[in-house]
Amino acid sequence: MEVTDEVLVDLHRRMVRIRHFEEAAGRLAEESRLPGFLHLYVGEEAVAAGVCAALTDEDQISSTHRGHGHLVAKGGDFNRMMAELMAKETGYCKGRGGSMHICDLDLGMLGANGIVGGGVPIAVGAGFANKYKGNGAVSVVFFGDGASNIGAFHEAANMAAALHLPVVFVCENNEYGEYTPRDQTMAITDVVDRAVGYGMPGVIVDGMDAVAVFEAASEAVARARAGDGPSFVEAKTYRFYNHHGVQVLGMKYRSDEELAEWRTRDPIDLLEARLAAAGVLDADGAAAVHAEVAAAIEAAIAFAEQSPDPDPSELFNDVYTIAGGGA
Amino acid sequence: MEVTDEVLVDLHRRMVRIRHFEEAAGRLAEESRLPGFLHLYVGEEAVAAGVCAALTDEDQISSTHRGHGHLVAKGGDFNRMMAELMAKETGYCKGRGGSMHICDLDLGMLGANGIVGGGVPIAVGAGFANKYKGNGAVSVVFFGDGASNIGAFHEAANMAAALHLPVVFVCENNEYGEYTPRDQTMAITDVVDRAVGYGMPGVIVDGMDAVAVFEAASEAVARARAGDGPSFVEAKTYRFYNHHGVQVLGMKYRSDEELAEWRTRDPIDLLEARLAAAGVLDADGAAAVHAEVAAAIEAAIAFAEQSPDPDPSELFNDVYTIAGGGA
Amino acid sequence: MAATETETRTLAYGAAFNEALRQMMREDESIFVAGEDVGAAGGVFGAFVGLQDEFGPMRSVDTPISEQAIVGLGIGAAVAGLRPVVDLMFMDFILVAMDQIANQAAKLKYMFGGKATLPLTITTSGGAGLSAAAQHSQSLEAMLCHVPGLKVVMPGTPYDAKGLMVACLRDDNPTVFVKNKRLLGKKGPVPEELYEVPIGVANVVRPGDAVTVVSYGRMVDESLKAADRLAGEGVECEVIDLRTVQPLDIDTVVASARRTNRIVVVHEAVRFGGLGAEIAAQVQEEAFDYLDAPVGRVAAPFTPVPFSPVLEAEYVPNAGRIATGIRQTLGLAEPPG
Amino acid sequence: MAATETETRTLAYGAAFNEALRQMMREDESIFVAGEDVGAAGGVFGAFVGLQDEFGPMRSVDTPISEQAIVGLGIGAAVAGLRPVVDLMFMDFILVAMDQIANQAAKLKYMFGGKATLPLTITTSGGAGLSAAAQHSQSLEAMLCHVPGLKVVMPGTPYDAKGLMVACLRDDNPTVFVKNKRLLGKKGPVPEELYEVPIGVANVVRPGDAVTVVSYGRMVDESLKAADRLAGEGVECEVIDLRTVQPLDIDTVVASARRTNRIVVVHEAVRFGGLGAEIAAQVQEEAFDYLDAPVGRVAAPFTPVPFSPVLEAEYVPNAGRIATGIRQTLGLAEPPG
Ligand SMILES: Cc1ncc(C[n+]2csc(CCOP(=O)(O)OP(=O)(O)O)c2C)c(N)n1
Ligand SMILES: Cc1ncc(C[n+]2csc(CCOP(=O)(O)OP(=O)(O)O)c2C)c(N)n1
Ligand SMILES: [Mg+2]
Ligand SMILES: [Mg+2]
Repeated sequence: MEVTDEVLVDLHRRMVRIRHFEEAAGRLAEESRLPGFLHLYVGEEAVAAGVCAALTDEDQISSTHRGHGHLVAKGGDFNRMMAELMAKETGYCKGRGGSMHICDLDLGMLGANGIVGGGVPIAVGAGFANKYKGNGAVSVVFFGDGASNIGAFHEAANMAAALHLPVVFVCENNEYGEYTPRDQTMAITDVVDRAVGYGMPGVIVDGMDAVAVFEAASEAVARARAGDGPSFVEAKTYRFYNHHGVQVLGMKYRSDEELAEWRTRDPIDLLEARLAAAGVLDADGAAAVHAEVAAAIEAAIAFAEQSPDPDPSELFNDVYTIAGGGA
Repeated sequence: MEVTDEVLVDLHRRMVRIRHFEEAAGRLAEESRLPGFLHLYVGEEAVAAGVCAALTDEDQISSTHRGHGHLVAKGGDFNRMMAELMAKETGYCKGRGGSMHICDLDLGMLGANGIVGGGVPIAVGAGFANKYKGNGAVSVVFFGDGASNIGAFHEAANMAAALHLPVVFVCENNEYGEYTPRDQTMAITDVVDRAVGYGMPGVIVDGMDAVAVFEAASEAVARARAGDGPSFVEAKTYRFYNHHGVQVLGMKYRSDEELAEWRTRDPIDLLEARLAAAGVLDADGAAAVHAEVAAAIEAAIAFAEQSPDPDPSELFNDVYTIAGGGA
Repeated sequence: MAATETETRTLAYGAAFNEALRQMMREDESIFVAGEDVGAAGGVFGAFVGLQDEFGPMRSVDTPISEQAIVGLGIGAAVAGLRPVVDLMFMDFILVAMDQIANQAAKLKYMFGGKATLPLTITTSGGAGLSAAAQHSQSLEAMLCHVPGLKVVMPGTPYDAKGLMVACLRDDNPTVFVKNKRLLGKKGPVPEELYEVPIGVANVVRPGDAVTVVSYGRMVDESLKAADRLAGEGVECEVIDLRTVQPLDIDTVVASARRTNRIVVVHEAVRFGGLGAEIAAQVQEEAFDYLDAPVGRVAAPFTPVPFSPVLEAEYVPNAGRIATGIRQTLGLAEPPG
Repeated sequence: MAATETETRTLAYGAAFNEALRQMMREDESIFVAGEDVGAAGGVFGAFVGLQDEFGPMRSVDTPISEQAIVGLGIGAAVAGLRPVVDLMFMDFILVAMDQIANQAAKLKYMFGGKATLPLTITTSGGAGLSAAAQHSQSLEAMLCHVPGLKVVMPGTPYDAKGLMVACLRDDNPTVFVKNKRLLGKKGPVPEELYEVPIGVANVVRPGDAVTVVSYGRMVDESLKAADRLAGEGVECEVIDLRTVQPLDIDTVVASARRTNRIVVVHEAVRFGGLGAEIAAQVQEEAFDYLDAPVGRVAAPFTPVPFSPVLEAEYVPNAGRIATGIRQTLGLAEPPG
């Protein structure tokens, strides 16, 4: 797709929405207002935004344990997302899934996943369904550098290639799996080197540059839509917060300098500079977007807090689909 | 290692021993004298022979469901092998494992495996132990083209590379997984293309040429011994019999022509021609080897037939190692 | 059913399974099958023969050797609106794909607040008796039955093989259909028309008053043989074929046990932690005051499945050992000889 | 033990586990640990802290995210003569590695005619109660206990965490050591010297005559709390901590049940097919004439583990529900209010 001014503005808005949602979630977690684990996407916004801007509502994505950003980028509703993180009845999963299982099937977001690599075969299955139906839709797999070491990823990537499915593999290479650096867990620097082993084309893109991600993703999606099979996009990125929670400085596994270095390339700052330079959106315009999104977040928090907890009887529902009573 | 006349003669003997063992096993199966499944190695002898000739008794190998050839090449005893295939008490596994679990830990043969890819992580574990002990030993993983599509292979290959272990990955690419041709199950022609994704050096070798396999294996083993990490050898080969059992002609999944074509490159014929040309071993000399091995096979069959079945009480032994009573 | 039997044609268990698939695939375009060698080769046990010829390679898919991705393919396709059938060649291989089966397929709907629907059927072949050794002979249903979200059927007759497969294909939940390898060639009456055997309903295959024998899969035939022997000794066994192991038709079992006051559970799986344990636990709870003897269990010993035919014969329950187990529960001595 | 308790220092459950590993690694050069984040980071639960500093990266190995290869690494290294400890971060992840655990590690020795010895310890963390949802909260021990060749321990106290870990490290078989996530910070008396709590021996943690309550892992504390409440109602419960779930110390359980004539089994795992079923089946067999009531079971309902704290509180058994279950088995009415 062409990088029009509308696209630039759209990319900016998607990133700002992710950033504010994640910052708010982090704050709430610090205040112990969110139960369970929390894996924040701050710093990696350009990847989800750039990829999802290249998709239609009919296209599907499968996500990871770090899934809020993907859902927001795909059009997720703040209220239902925040309510899910707070385990409320009004949440996307009625409070049963939480951060690690958040999803919106209507938007084609097939779910975050608590199992590293667990979502990869599922997205490939959705891709098979798209080919089967000939509906022209594409499915995208988001996965991390660490996830590229697990068997399910390998099997599913090869399956997509063998069956020539309309799937795009997007590796979010943030250089770490939890607290272990990439060079401890693989002997390669670029995860995309694995694409050749599946017979897929692959590219490396600057994961802090939303426009670059958008262009690479658009190309891969176009190829898949055209029936030319799966491809692989590796986005070099970095998470600004800890593996889970928000703590950042004084970590043993990565230096404050490394973090500071990456922070100078904040994907939102980079795009806002470009928008200003191109005269598409000036500082005030950007600030207006932030303000609007911030207000929506506050509203979502209020919505979530006012929402009721699930009724205890909900514990027993939806284990099975009851014939007649639909999904 | 250098290809001396002794090496050539050794390669020939190893292949002849495999061929006669497998032909005999096939005959016995046709006569319903062997219980269970039987996956024959006929046609692929050059791979096991060439690789194992490059190993010492301290080096380990892990095998597949098609494991007789690997055990014979590693020095397996005909009597105990034949007895195991006949499920006798004198067999390598006391009749508890059979063809799919045949092993000789004393020879470093860590076992055939009924699970495709199941043996790959195990050989990598043995490689880790070798590095841990600093004993200079190397472990070799035999696996098929089809096995390269399963998760356990991927995880173990990456693990070996990440931990820089003395392991050699030997892919026996016979172009089929059971009844499904390679091009249906992967979008690549050469499995070695996967090596780059692990950061391993890889080579393709003619799997019908025992000398070529020996040379490639020697190099990979030397690299591993020197502490330079794992590498990947893909041997292009072909099985002359069906996936299991011996039936060959009139198969739906592969043409008689294709089989005939490959049979013109029988690895034993090729090496015998070379031996004769080089004046190392003439027709009579080769015939003598065949005769000697054939006699040993007959003896092994007799040994196995005269051996007792396991005592029914054996059913309950060796589920656990009993403290005091050793393994 | 008894009435129709006489009129209906006989078909082998494997062929009945195949017919259910074919007839349903004709009715429903959203059904496809995928797995190793299921397409062109028709499956290593012939269970999928002819499907690719009739429905083409898109609906009869040969996959790589990738059990996790095979199940995942089914999950994703099901969530996207198809009705996939994915095959895992041997039941032992469910362990290779257990994350996709138990952490993904079984839980998605619940975790998603009810949103996802997974009309997914996983087919596989279990059971011992072919000298296939420890990794190709297991009966692992107890592991699957312990996972909320799954349904598991294990037919013992050609009639049920067809009817239960139809039921699985029509069910909107992840179901696991376990064929027994040694029953594939077994012949029996199978109506030509499409019919359904409801999931979760057991079948009293032999009425009796002295003792209840509960089984499923291939052990039903062995239990019936044992019942014949005991009839010769003047003991009438009531034999129940569970047909479905999750959900369990415990009402039928308990009702029978309350009448006979004695019950024995028979299965191929190892005794410890097998389905017999759950049935015993529920029966002693529901029929405590009716039982004249402890719930008996006849099952495989706590060892891997051995290769040797001699050892395997000792391992797998058979009519003889079942009869012995029944006599023990009845407090009867073994007959002379 | 009771005697030493007073003198000995107190230590947290997780630290006791860590101390067992550290002391054994000092004694035995062939022991190493491998897993995700176990090295430099010391494990996500801190259970492996300090080991890399003391023993170096070769004996405290950070691995890729590859559960199958992690377990396989342990199997191969064990067969080659080392004594590996491999960690699977959450018990839910055993399903990702189930083939290597159940088809390989558990069966190699048997399939090889006794040749292989596998002194392998698989460590993991199970249990619910942290709002970690359906894929990070499971108790899957029943699946492991159904596999011949494995031993499984689930300590409920710091003392047993250290003593059982020592026993696992000294055992020549594949053992699975299941920490309970919610017990990691629990403090208790732990002798500084190296000691072993034998695998397969249960512990009567509270004597009583009215009813036997059998449990393990975190549910032991909840059972003791329930016992306190019932003591207030004049009912003395005998509480048994199994400590090891495979092999099961059924003799201790049966002996107690024969004395109290009533028994309730408590666990976090779902009820259907859980360990309570096997215990109930064995007890009703061994103590049939002694039981005044059916063997009771208090366990999780047949649903995945929910994320919502409100729902999870309903899901996981606690002292209140255990007390209710015990009263039912005793035929007592619930106390007013
Ligand atoms: C099968 C499995 N193994 C381990 C974990 C624990 N875990 C959760 S996130 C994570 C790191 C994932 O790294 P990566 O794929 O690079 O994603 P990132 O967190 O960097 O975004 C690990 C090991 C898990 N959830 N599932
Ligand atoms: C996990 C698993 N899936 C499927 C099988 C069934 N199976 C046995 S051999 C085989 C084909 C293996 O192909 P390849 O790896 O190329 O080895 P080859 O038989 O060609 O030597 C299959 C699918 C198995 N044993 N294990
Ligand atoms: Mg990462
Ligand atoms: Mg092959």
